[in-house]
This record gives sequence, C-alpha cells and structure tokens, in this order.
Amino acid sequence: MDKNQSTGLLFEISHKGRRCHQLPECDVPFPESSKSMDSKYLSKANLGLPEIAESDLIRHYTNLSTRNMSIDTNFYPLGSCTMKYNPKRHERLSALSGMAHVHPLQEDSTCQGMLEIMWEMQNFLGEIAGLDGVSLQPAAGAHGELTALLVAAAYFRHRKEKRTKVLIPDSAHGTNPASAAIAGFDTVTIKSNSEGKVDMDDLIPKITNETAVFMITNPNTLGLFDEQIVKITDLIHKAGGLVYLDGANMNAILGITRPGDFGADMMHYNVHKTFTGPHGAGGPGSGPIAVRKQLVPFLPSPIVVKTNHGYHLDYNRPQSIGRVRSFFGNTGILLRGYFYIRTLGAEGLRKVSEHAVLNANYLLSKIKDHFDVPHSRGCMHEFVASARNLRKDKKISAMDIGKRLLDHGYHAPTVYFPLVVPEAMMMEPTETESKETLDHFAETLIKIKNEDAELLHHAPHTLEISRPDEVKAAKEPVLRWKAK
Amino acid sequence: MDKNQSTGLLFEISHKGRRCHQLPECDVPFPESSKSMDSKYLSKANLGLPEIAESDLIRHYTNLSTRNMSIDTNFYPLGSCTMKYNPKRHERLSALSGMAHVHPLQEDSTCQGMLEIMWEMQNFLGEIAGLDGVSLQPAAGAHGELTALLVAAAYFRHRKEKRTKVLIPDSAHGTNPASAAIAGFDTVTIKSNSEGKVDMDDLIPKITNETAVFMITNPNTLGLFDEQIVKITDLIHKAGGLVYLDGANMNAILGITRPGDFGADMMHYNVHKTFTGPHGAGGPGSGPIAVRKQLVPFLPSPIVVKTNHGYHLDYNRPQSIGRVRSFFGNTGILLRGYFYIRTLGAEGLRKVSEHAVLNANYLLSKIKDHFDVPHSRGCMHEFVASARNLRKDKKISAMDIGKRLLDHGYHAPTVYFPLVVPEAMMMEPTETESKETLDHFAETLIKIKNEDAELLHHAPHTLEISRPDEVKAAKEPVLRWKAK
Amino acid sequence: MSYLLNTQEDEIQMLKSIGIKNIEDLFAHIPESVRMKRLLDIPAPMSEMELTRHVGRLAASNLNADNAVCFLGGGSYDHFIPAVVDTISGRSEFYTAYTPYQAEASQGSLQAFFEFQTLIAQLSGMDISNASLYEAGSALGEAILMAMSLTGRSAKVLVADTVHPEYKLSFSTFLANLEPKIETVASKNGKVCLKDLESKLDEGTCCFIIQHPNFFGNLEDVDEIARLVHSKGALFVSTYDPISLGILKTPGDYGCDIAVAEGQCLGNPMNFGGPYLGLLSCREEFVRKIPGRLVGQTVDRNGKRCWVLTLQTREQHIRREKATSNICTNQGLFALRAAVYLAALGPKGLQETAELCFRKAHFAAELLCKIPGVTLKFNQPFFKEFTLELPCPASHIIHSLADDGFLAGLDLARWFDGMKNSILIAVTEKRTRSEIERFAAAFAAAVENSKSKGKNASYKS
Amino acid sequence: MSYLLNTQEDEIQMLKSIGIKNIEDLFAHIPESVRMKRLLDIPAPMSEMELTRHVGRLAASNLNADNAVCFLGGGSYDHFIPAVVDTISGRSEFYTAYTPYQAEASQGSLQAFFEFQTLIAQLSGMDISNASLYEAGSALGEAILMAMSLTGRSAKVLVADTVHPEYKLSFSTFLANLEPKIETVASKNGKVCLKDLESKLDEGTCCFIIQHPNFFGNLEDVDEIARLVHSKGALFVSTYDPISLGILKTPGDYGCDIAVAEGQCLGNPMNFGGPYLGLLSCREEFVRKIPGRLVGQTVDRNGKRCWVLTLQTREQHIRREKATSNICTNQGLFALRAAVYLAALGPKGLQETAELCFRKAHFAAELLCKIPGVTLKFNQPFFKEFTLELPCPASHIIHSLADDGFLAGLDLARWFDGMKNSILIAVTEKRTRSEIERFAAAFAAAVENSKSKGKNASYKS
Ligand SMILES: Cc1ncc(COP(=O)(O)O)c(C=O)c1O
Ligand SMILES: Cc1ncc(COP(=O)(O)O)c(C=O)c1O
Repeated sequence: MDKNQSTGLLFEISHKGRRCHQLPECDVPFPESSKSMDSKYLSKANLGLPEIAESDLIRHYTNLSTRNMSIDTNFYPLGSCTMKYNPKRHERLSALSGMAHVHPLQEDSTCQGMLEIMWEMQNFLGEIAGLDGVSLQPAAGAHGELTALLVAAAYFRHRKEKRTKVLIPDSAHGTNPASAAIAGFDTVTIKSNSEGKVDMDDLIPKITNETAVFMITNPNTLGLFDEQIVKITDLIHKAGGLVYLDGANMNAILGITRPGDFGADMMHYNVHKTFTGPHGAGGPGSGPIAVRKQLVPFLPSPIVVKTNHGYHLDYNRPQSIGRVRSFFGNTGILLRGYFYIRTLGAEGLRKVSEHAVLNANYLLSKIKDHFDVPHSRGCMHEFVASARNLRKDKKISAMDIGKRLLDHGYHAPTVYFPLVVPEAMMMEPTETESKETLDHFAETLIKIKNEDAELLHHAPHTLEISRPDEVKAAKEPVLRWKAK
Repeated sequence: MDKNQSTGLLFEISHKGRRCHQLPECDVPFPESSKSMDSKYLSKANLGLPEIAESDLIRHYTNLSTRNMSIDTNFYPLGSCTMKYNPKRHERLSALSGMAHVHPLQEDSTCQGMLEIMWEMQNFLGEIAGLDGVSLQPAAGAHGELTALLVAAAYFRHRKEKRTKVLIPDSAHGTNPASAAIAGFDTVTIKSNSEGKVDMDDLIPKITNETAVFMITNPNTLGLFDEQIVKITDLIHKAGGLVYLDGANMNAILGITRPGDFGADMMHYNVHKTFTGPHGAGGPGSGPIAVRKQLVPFLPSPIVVKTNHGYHLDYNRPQSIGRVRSFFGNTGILLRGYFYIRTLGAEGLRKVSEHAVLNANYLLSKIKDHFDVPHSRGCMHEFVASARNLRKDKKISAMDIGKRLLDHGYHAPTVYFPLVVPEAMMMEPTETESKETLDHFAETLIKIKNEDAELLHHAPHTLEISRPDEVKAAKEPVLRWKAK
Repeated sequence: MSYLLNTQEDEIQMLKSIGIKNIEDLFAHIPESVRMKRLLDIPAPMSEMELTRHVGRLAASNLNADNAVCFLGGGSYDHFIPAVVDTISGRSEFYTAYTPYQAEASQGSLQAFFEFQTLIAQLSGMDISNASLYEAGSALGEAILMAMSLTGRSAKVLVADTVHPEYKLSFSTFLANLEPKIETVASKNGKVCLKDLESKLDEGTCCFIIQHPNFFGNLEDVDEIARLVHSKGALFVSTYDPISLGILKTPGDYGCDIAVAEGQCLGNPMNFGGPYLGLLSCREEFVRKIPGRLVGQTVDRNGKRCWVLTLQTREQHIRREKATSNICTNQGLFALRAAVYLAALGPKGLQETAELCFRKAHFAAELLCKIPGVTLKFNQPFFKEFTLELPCPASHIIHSLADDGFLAGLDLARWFDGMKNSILIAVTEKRTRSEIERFAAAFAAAVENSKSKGKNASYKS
Repeated sequence: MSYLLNTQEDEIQMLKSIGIKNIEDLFAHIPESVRMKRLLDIPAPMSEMELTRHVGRLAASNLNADNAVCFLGGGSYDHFIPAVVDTISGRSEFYTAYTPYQAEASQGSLQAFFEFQTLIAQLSGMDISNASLYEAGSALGEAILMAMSLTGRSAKVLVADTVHPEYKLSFSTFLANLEPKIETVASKNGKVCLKDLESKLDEGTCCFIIQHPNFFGNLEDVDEIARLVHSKGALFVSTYDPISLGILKTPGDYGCDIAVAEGQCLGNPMNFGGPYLGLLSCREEFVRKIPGRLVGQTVDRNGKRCWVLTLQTREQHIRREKATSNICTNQGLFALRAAVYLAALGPKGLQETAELCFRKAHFAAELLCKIPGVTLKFNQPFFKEFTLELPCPASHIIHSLADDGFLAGLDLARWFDGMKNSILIAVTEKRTRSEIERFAAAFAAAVENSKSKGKNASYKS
C-alpha cells in the first residue's frame, strides 16, 4: 500500500555510513604476493554507490514494484508479446541448486542432468518446428534472427553463391530488417495486399538470383495466417533462396501446422513468449533457432549430442559459424520452456494454440461491431483494430484508448504496430485468460469509445503519473542521476 | 497495480470445471482391501470448494496483498507489537529442506542439526532472561503466559500451598488476566499510580499468603521501566509468591538488564516481536518461557538436552506439567529468532535495545510539544500519547488521527490501549527505522493535528475502503460467504 | 552485523534533540543494581555468508522429506505443497503485516481470512469457523472450554483413547486447574468401544472427543457415537483429517457439534512440529462462545463491502479474564496458506488427493503384510494411515530403515507400553509405487535382520 | 495438464459468439496440405508433483556450487548472492511485466532501470550506461559497431589475445559479414604486448579491445594502452570485472571510451551460462550511437518527475535496418538484480568483497604453488583469478578433483593448444580458508597421482 514513501532514487535515500550486505572478516593471512600490487592499478575515488540499510532497500523496491502492471495483477493483451501466465512451479524448479548454480564450463560428466534437459529441448523444438537441427544459443528472438541469417550467409558462402538481398514484408517487426542489416544483407521491402498479407504482385518480381532469404512472420503481425505461404516458399526455393520464419507468433500454431511443413527453412522461437518465460520487464528471453538439414552444419557451436557415454557438448563442427554469445545460452529461460512443454505434452500444446486462437476470435467477435478491424478474416491468436475513424470523427487516437484502459486496470494493447495499419491497436489475449475477463475487457473498450474525448486525451487519471513528456525526454536526455 | 480486478471472493470468481492443482494418475493397482470401505463412511455432497485456475488464483491473491500495509511497504509504529524489519535471509534459510521438511517425530539421531539449534536457542533465551530453564513449546506470548502460570500452579501444588490469586496491574495486556483465568486463578487488579507505574499503596495490601503470582510487564505498556521492580519482587518473594514478567517489551532491555536479575521468576518471549519473526498478519508467533531453577522441573516436556551421544529430546521429566501443544513448538519462528541472535551477537543485541529506545525517545522529543504525553519521563522503546485534549478542544479522537495517518502511508499507532490512558496512541518505532523516517512521521503527525476535524472524522480518504461499519459487523455477524 | 539505520552522526543529533549526552542516559532510571555489567554470553555475530554456510551445514545433517522417503505421520504429514502456496504466502504484504487491527489498511488479509473461514466451514460441513488457533492439541482445549460454557456442564470430559496422545496430553494440561475431570473411553480393536462410551456418558458430561480417522488410522463409528453423545445432551467434538474429507463424509454430515483439526496437511511444511494450524468450526448458534479471531463482513461509509475483525467482545483485549480464550496472535499466515491450498486443489483436487492417499496406503499395507510375521494390528477400515504388528521391536526397523533413507513410521512404544512391536505408517499422495516397493523390500530385510539378531542377542532399543 | 481457463461449456458459448461450429473451423484457412495430421512427438504430460520429482532427480545429478566447492571461473563466478536480491527480483510485478512501453503503468521498472543506468555509470566511471545487453560476448559486438560508426573507420578491429576466447568467437561471428577484419594483438608473459599493439594500430583501426583483469587473470598496462590507442585516434574498448572495481581503478579512470562487462557476478546465479547481463557504458557524446534500451527522466503533465524509454529513434522498431542494433528484449530482470546487488553492497561492501577475493586468491595461489611442479604460469599482478602451470594435464586434475567435490578450474587446453598443462583458477569471497586448504591438499594428491600414472601409462585425456 504504497504512499510515495521510499521511492526517491536510491541515490537520494542514500545515507552516509549505512550498510546492508556485510561481509565476514578475512580468514586468510595477508599474503606476501598481494603486497606486490602496484598502486597504479588501484582505484582512486569512491565509486559513489548508494549507502542503504536492508530495511530501506526492501521498502524502496517493494514499493517500486507496485507501480508496475504485470500478468500477475492485470490482464495484459499486449499484441505480439504473448503475455500468458507464468507458472509458479517454473520459478521454484529453476531455482534448485542443481539448476541455478551449475557452472557453464563444468565437465560434461558433471552436469548430465542439465545436458539431458537441453538435449530434449533441442528435440522438442525441432519437432514443433518440423525442422532438423536446433541451436539453443541465441539470447532472444532478435538474436535468433541474426544467428539464422548468419547461418544462411555461411551456407551461401559455402555454396559460393553471392546472394545479398533479404526480402521483408512491410508488416514485419523492426528486428527483422535490423538483423538483416547486421548480418550484412541488403533489405528489400515487400508490400502487403489489401488483405494484410504478402502482395504477390510486389513479391514475385523482387525474387531474383540475388535473393538470399525471405523473412516472413506467419501468422503475421496482423494475426493472420498467410495461406499463400506454400506458394511463396516454393517460389523462393525455386529461386534458390531460403525462407525464414519469425516465430514470435508460434503460440497460434503449436501442433496445428509446422513451419518446416509449410516451407520455412529457418526460424526462431521466443521461448519467453510461446513457452512462457517471464518477461522480466524487458527480458531475459531466449531465442533458439531451428533449421533444415542442409543448414545444420552451420549452426553455432556447441550443440548437445547423446552418445552411449551419455550427453556431451559437441564443439567439433568445422562448418559452424562459431558462437553468437559466450557460454551455452539463456539456460534459465530454456528450463522454463522445458518445464512447460513437459507439463503440457502434445495434446496440451495443441490446446494452447486452439485456445489462444479461440480467445482472440471471441474477443474480436465482441468488439468488431464497435471498432474497425481492417483485417479480421482468418484472425488467429491476435488481431489489429484501428482507431482511424475514431481519430477522424472524435479525435480519439489509439494511444488515448490505450492510456484510458490503464485507468480500468488493463494494460494497453500494442499501439502503432504494425505500421501498415493506421492507429493500430494490436490485441493478443492469450489462452490463459477467461471468458469473463474477455467479456469485461470488451465492455470496457466499448465504454471507453463512447467517453468524452477530452477525458481520453488526458488519460490515465488514476495511475502513479499522468502522461509523460516524451519529447522533453528525447530532446534533453537525462539518462542518469547526478550528484548536485 | 490493482484495479479491483480478481478481488471478488474466491467463491464468486469460481467457475465450474476450472482446475489449478492437478494430480497424477494413480500408479498402484486398485487394492482388494480398499474395496472394503463401507459407503457409510463416504462423503455425500460436493464440498463446495471454489474452482479456480492457477492464473486467476495468483491474480486474486497478488491483488489482495496490495490492499495491506506491511513493514516492507510502510512505517508501522504499532505500539507493543515491535514491528521491526524481518530479514530476508531468515526466509531463505528457514525454507531449506533440512529445516522446513523435518518431521517432528523423527528419531533424535536423524535430526541432530535441528536439535543443536533448539538447544542453543534454549541457552540463548535463558541467558538473555537471566533465568535457569527454558521451554520452547508455547506457540505465542499468550500461550507462554498460560504455560508459565500452569507451571506456577504445579509448583505450588507440589509444595502443597493453596495460592489462588494472580495480581495484575490495570495497565496489563488483556492476555494476562485471560491466561490467569484459564490457568484456574482468580485475578486481582493493581492500580497504576500517577506516573503510570505500579501503585505501591494499592499493591502492598493485596499481597497475601494467597498470592500465587504477580504478573508485570516491564518496561510496562506505557513504555516505562518501573524502577520499583526490585522492591516489588522482594515483596512478592517475601510473601511466598512468584513474579511473572510479560516479555512483550524485551526489545527495550536486551543485554541492558535481565528479568532474572530484577527478580522475575518466570517470563515469556514474543520471538515474533523481539527476535523478528514475521507477523504474518496475525501469526504464527512463538512464545517460549524461561523460569528460575525451582520451577524448571515443572516445565513442559520435552526439553532438548546435550549428552555425549549428541542432542536429544528429554521426555523423562516426572514433575513436568506435560504438554501445552502437540509436537515440539513453533520451530519455524524459533529458527528465525536463532538466525537473528546468531547474526547480531551480544553487542548487536544490546545495540538493538539502545536504538529501539533511542528512536522512541527521539520521536517523543519531536512531538512532545505538540501532543500530550501523560507519562513521558523515562520513556523506553515506546510511549503513549493521548488525544484527550484534542478530543475536548476539537473533537479529534485518537482513532481519527490513526485513520488519517493511513492516508499518509503510515500505519496507525496502537489506539485505546493501554486502558489507563484516555485516547491512547501508543507508538513504537523500533530500531529498524531511520531518523529521516521518524522526522517525516513527526511532521505528519503535527500536520494532522492541525487539520480540519471533519476531514479527520472521515479519514481515511485514499485507501481501498473508508471506515467500516463495525457495529453492523457485530450486530448481524456475517462470518462466511454463503451460496445464494 | 546489525540492522540498525542510524549512524553515529545521526545518534549525536538525536541525543541532542532528546537533550541527553549519551545513549546510556536513556537507561539511567533502571536501577544500577540490576543493570548488566557485562555483555551477554552469546556467540560472535555472523555475516549473511557465514550464517548461510552454518545453517546450510546443520540443515544438511537432518534427514527430511526431501532427502529421505517419508512414511512417518502421526499428525504431521508429507503432503505435496504446490508452488503457488509458497508464492502467495511469500508476498511481503501478507507476511510482514500485523494482525489486521486497522481494517482500512488490511483488506487484503481480512478478505483472505474471511475466505479461509468460509473454506473451513465448507470443508468440515459446519456453519462457521474462526480465523485459526495454534494447532490441534491446544485447539481441543479451547473446544472443551467452549463445550463447558455451552452445556453448562463442567464435571466430566470424555475422550476416546484412540485420540492422538499428544493432543490428550495438551488439553489435559490445559484443563489441569479447572473443574472437569478427563475420563478416557476405552477402545476395542482399534476404535471406540461403544459400550464403554455409553457407560461413561452421563448428565455431567460436557463433551466426548474423538479423532476420525483416529490416531491408529482406523475409522470410528461416527454415526453411532453421535447418537449416543447427543442422547445424553453432551456435545460431540471430532478431530478430523482435512485431506480425508476428499472422500469421507464431513463432521457436519455425522452430527459433530465442534469440529477441530490440524491444518498442517493443508499446504504447510512439517517444520519439525510448527508452526501448524488449529482449525475450529462449529454450529452457528455457538458463535458468541467461539475462541479466537473472527473476521466479519460489513460495509464502509460508502456502502462498499468490506471486512473487519468482529465480535471482539469475546476476546481478551476487551473481556480480559472473562474472555472465551486468551489467544491473541494466532496462525494468520498458515491460515492463508491453507486457504490457498484448498483453493488450488478445489473439489476435484482434494478428492483426487484423498483417493491417491487411500489407494497407496492400502497398496503399501498389502505389500508390507506379505512380509512374514507382519500383520495389520487392527482389521478396521482405514484412510491413509495404518498400524502394523511386527515380529520385532518397531524401533529396530525404524533405525535400520533410516540408514536406507526412509522415515519408516512411528514407534508406538513411545506412548503405549505393550506396543513395542507396533508401528504406525502413513502414506500420502506423494509416494510413488516404486518408493513403496523399495520401502517394502527394505522393510522385509530389516525384519529378517532384526529377527535373526533377536535370536542370539536380545538388546534393548 | 493445462493452464487453460475456458471449459467446454465456455467453448460452446464462445464458438457461438464467433459464429462457428467447432474449434477446427478457426484453422480452416490454413491449407489442408500443411496441417498436422498427428500429435506432436512430445512425452506425455506431467502433473506438478511428477515434474517436481523428475526435475529434482535431474538437478541432483548435477555438480554445482552448492554441493561442490567452486574454483571454476573464466567469465562466470560463484559470488555470494544476498537473499534480498532474490526477494526483490521475485516480486511478481517486476518479473511478470513486459518491456515498459506504457510508462504510466511501468514506473516501477523504469525507475529501477534508471537507477541501474546510474549505478553502472558510477561503477565503471563512465558518463552513461544503457539498460542492458544480452551478455559480454555479444555486447562487445555491439561496442564494435558503435566504434565503427563513431570513428567512421571500418577497416580493422584490434583485439588482445588475452580477451576471453568465447567473447572473441562471439563478436567475430557477429562481424563475419561486415567490413572490418579482426586482428589479434599478441601477448607477452600473459598480457598485451605493447610493441605488437603499436605496430598494428593504424588510421584504419576503429578500436582496440582488451579485458582487464584479462582472461588469464592478469592485469593489463591500461594507461599505456590507452595512450597508444588514442594516439592513433582509435577507440579504447575495455572489458572489466565489475567486482574488481572494489579495489581497481575504473575504465573511466584509465581513459576507456566504451566499457563492457559481464554482469553475472552482480547477484546473478551461474545458470549454466545464462541468462547473464551485458553491461555497456560510454562517454556522454556517444549517446545517439548507443545500442539497446535507454531510460530517461522527464516530467508528466503535472510536472511530476517520471521515467520513460527514450531516444527510441536509435532502435529497430523505429529505425528498422538503420537501427544502431537489432536488440529488442534485453535482460531487464537481471539488470534489476544487479542494481539491487550493488545497492545492497554499497561502496564498502563492494570494496570488502573485492579485497576478500584478492586476498583469498593470493592465499590459494601461494598454497598451490607449494605443490612440487606447480607454478604460476605468468608472474603478473592478478585479482581473483590466476593461471597455473602443472606437471601434468589439467584435465586429469579436474576430473579427479570433481570426484572429491571440487569444481577445480578451467582446462585451458579447451582453447589453447600448447596449454594442455595449464589451469585457470578463480577464488571468490565465498571460499573459506578451510576450503582452500582442503582444495590445495586434494590438488597435491591429484598431481602426485597423475604424475605417477603419467610415468607408466601415458593415456590421452
Ligand atoms: C514479431 C516479432 N519478431 C521479433 C521479435 C523480437 O523478439 P525478442 O524481443 O525476443 O528479441 C518480437 C518481439 O518483440 C516480435 O513481436
Ligand atoms: C504486552 C503484551 N503481552 C502479551 C501479548 C500477547 O502475545 P501474543 O500475541 O504473542 O500471544 C502481547 C501481544 O499482543 C502484548 O503486547
């Protein structure tokens, strides 16, 4: 029950001489050698870290925490983010000493349990993707995109093919073009058609012998499954290119259809979305990738293999692109994904997607007569409503509606993405919400739509703060506290 | 960031067919014998437990939790309750399997670590009390009072003395007379004098050969150390009676003075106060007792003893009153007390009391010119202010001030206790609050005093609810939800 | 090490404001003669790192339900605790709050306790429940006080000798200096002897206390007992196993007046005996005699539904020596845990849990009874716990199975002479078939071993 | 098992509202040809009880820093994690929130990240920090991209061969298809050879990357390096050990331009390699080139101070292929943990921790070097980690010490041929004297043993 107490900055509540964590006396003699440390190495000034007692530290952060919305406190229909419930058993089990305190460079023989899990996880992700090889190394989805594109580049280099272009639909997430650029490719944008899917007339002429990869999100960021996908992947393959699937929306198709089966050659998972790693207010995530047979040799090293001497990490992969990070991967999040998959099994995974799509379509059915949803046909796990008419008629923007929702205890949908829909409000309820919650949310949305525009422009009215001045933040950036 | 979501009653958000905890298939064959269960034993109707999914269950309780004030979020100067900070390491360590999952009826040889801790704890509490024997069995302070009085009764029975009366100052906590009654004694109330201490003129004539026990709280509930204590204990002892110390206020005198040294023969500790067991919104607590040599044989069984075969539980205590509860005691809270004592050591414990008293006196110094504090001389770890004048002059009651403090993010002091002070506001800051917090609190108190009476009568204004109708609650008690 | 915040500089300013020179002056009014002249004799302080190492070492030395396989029960059970229970009881706002005296700042806990009261009433089939007592033993003491003042009878309290011995010891001590004498009703083949009950019931009897399933695991003839007890105008107090109500009928179903239980099994760890959770529920009309905290529903100034501590005129802080009980701090956090546990299981979960206990216990009993010389001591229906008669002292078996990593069960010789060879075994839903089979095998070996030993040497346990 | 809420009845109503008959219809537009006709090949579901047992068994089979004594480092360290760190990062509102896009509903995390940025800037002695990157290896990749666009040089990147081999592998992959070629600067006696550096630095060099203390544990001549690098207009990128800054001077002190670090040691468990925490801080003037999230301070409509994600025009969701980085989800929760850790330690705590590491490492080194044939491979000043030359393959020692319950150290043969007999050993503040002494004794025995073995059989490790 926070009342603005202890939420000054750590540095403002710091008080000279206070201590929280205290250390034992040193129990070893002062070693000869240590005297030899030259003063030129030693620190000069005090680091200016805050000095805070344990009770104040706890009060500070406990009160801060209550200034957040979160899955555990609020419905969070943030499109493209798959904010599903994070099971508590995952937190308990991933904290076991034999999980949390295993060193990444231990001998394989001393961490067989961990390797068994990671080996199984590779297989699960391969099976769900319908692809042949998996790397668990990437730390998040964007990292997975980059890794896969580096694999593709190595593959073409190996084949001595000079392919420089990556084709990306205009509805794609920003990480796709950004990853392509870092991987050294030129990006070519593909238009969306009136249905919000790939515009074949725009795509076909852009497929050339320079085409390296076509990156597609399917279901796409409008929540639509592009049924042209088989045709598209054929075209790309015929032209000698590879197809990349952005797997951020896998929550819609688990056990229903597999990227490998509809022609994708590479994909990433967002384990922190589809397989419910807690988002941590911005990570950590985990972005493993799955690829088709011909690309397997190029995957990062190591990969877990099973031999008759047990599991081990195979580094002996001469064609591998190498590493994309230090150590094994974001194991802690992979563990949660593993717990989730083992908990649900095949049926359970399929039901996840069935109900994710059911919930989205149900919510859509509740609001579609009240909000303009440009591309509602074939909605999967999410859909994108548009406030463009509201904007015209009542000067109410997508942002206004999002902010007003906060007053009602709902997190806002993803707004202004994808870019192809003006005043976009992207809603993804996920399968872990009830019909009742969706009913109340829909009612609220409709109520808000009919509220006074002024009220909405100034929303939220009941939160910790009102709307922040973002322009000021960017114009005169203040990125740290400074002692006066 | 709670918005009244998921906080209907569990029974109201229940939805037929939902599940949270699910169990495995039974892995044993259906046993012959089990068929033999007669249907007369079997349940008839459904129990009407709620049906809730894990995500809703977590949201329900997480949102509920934010409707509480607590140490971790607010300053909590609740007099007589010693609301000090509860160190997080205690929660971590008491949750270890080797602590939390030890069965109370294991063979001693299989729980030597646990017994070692409990044995040390007995010694620590004996040393801090200045007394000879300790029982860790009582579950809370009141339970400790009762246990000690039962010990006293057994002691007098053993000595064939018929002593029926327990003398209790009018400033005592309600549990003292209540415990005396259950222990089979008649209670005699002793007046307080103008200084808020024991009125010797009232006490002396009431000391007779029927006097069994004199129960005193020292420092008393006014936060005053009664310096007549030595004289009093002498008088009681001369009359053949025993002196009981209510140890709820031990936080004021750790390592400063010892009950045994000032004449107490028996006492209880509130481990959940003095030694920082979390209060859990009403327990669990732990109320071990310490007694003088002649009473040790009568302590409950078992007691931990150390032999050269290690530690064991001694049940062979023929004069013991027996048990006051099943199993060993509130071990989980005793563990936290042990962790605390081992963390602080002798110096640390003494400093606890020094700073508890320092903080109380400092707060007193800040407000005494603004509030009427009838008995401020010799204030220890807490003091009792009175709103009687405010009441007269401005119709502002202690309750009004307490409620208004809530609006400022401070928990209210203990109000209307002790009964000897009209419009009492009992404030105990504890040693784990900073000077800054006390300064802000004092300013707020003074500000409130000068606020408009109407505003105060209707306070709080910013919490989950406004003042509840307590009369209605008691007149037409609704103690459970009922299906319509 | 310390948790203090105020530094020496702070101290100086604070002393100035108080108007004294140094901290000692704060204690000046404590008679010199009784002030400590030395430091307490307490070991040196430990940093968190040292404490963590120290406690870790001690913890590792204890056999427990994680590093051993637990078949030990007798009132404390190794049931599974879903993670959600720990998560919720780990919320700071719940576990670092005090008793909810200020309703406006405590609606979270108050609502949770109101839900708890409802859950326990529903579970036990009674009208109302309080907000918790310490544990079952002392709760029975409170139930007796209640029964005395409800019936106006204080001559006699009857208790079945199939009730947990530690419960009996607890309430006997509790009543030591009050009027009623406590008489034990004999048992026959492991359950209440109805004849003996009938003969001992009289107009002075305020209540009869049973445990069902009883201490030996057996089911009692609850309907007949209820009839007999009520026929003499006494109250029927029953101690139940909350988990058993997943399949067994409730105290309310069989006419119990005051239902008491140990709530440890509802999501609370065994904690070497505590904190546990005393459950007490009863008929509506007893409401003003009920001990302990009660949370009631009401409305606030604006008519909004809310919750408060109520009927406090029963309690010690108002009624003092006339209070229904002396209890103050109760078991709030563990009541919360029990509520979360029950809500997490729901009706199906509780039923499945009870069925698993039942089936696995019976499977284990059958396996163990295949061991030569091992038999069920009573041929009575039981739920999750049963008593075996062994061809050797139970203590031998328990010791040797401990070395095999089993908490084998309870040596009944602890309380009952003449039961040297009897062991009480509990089987919860957590036990797997393979654990039970390994247990039976190890058990057989231990019996073999002990018998042969028995032949030559006949050493004392 | 499932986490679904909607029952079959709900389903029916929902389908009606949608206007379809059954769930399959929802997927009608997915081409029949690519729809799955079978269930996924995934093991059967597990209840929480089964999963807990299964994972418990697997966890128990792993040697770890709790059941073994850890002297293994090489970028991941067994430092003590105060309980407060777990308590705070365990708050639901922190770990179940998404990236704080809606500032009004995210002030908790935004303020915490602003504090994190300040703490890292203070710690590293740089002007500004971002809100975290994945981990050190990829963070160095980001630093190089930054350096390229800041210097406008893209011909050459220089890296010391004393930098962690996995970091080098990581950013090399990262840059594989971009312009700059990566050249390694040789080392001499375990630290950067200044001559070689000087000879390789030129006008095309965008930056030089070192690690200090370096991978082998040795301290680099940071001042001289800074001078050389800047003299050629290149940027100086240094990878530091955050704990070491309790006693060593900061990157800011020695003229580093972009400071990168692995933040695992700041209150984060070793987690078999992740999640970890990439730290990147730099000079103020680089602000618009910095990769990743940035939290900035501003005011709300009422002039109240608050925090928002800012300078997003650098980022992928606005800039797409022109973004400074492709990073989106970063390491929020671990940044929070690091902030809590640093706040919990404070200046004295960090200094004491660093001193304990330093003294215990040197104590261990002295003890180990008493073993015949064991010597420090480099005679350089070091902090908490050092390299030993052994009279036998490191792998032998590591294997046999694992059986004694030690994670003995890192076999350098993993990356460096010719270092078959070299082991890298890390000593943190957690190691006690007795652990170090037991370690040295076991180490001596293992060396003895291996040498003798070595004589007769010369088997491969
Ligand atoms: C469609 C899409 N692609 C890629 C990403 C990037 O994934 P991550 O944030 O895990 O790097 C996201 C998530 O933000 C996304 O929604
Ligand atoms: C002075 C005093 N005595 C006794 C008690 C009773 O202790 P407990 O609540 O632990 O039973 C209390 C606490 O409320 C108290 O303040």
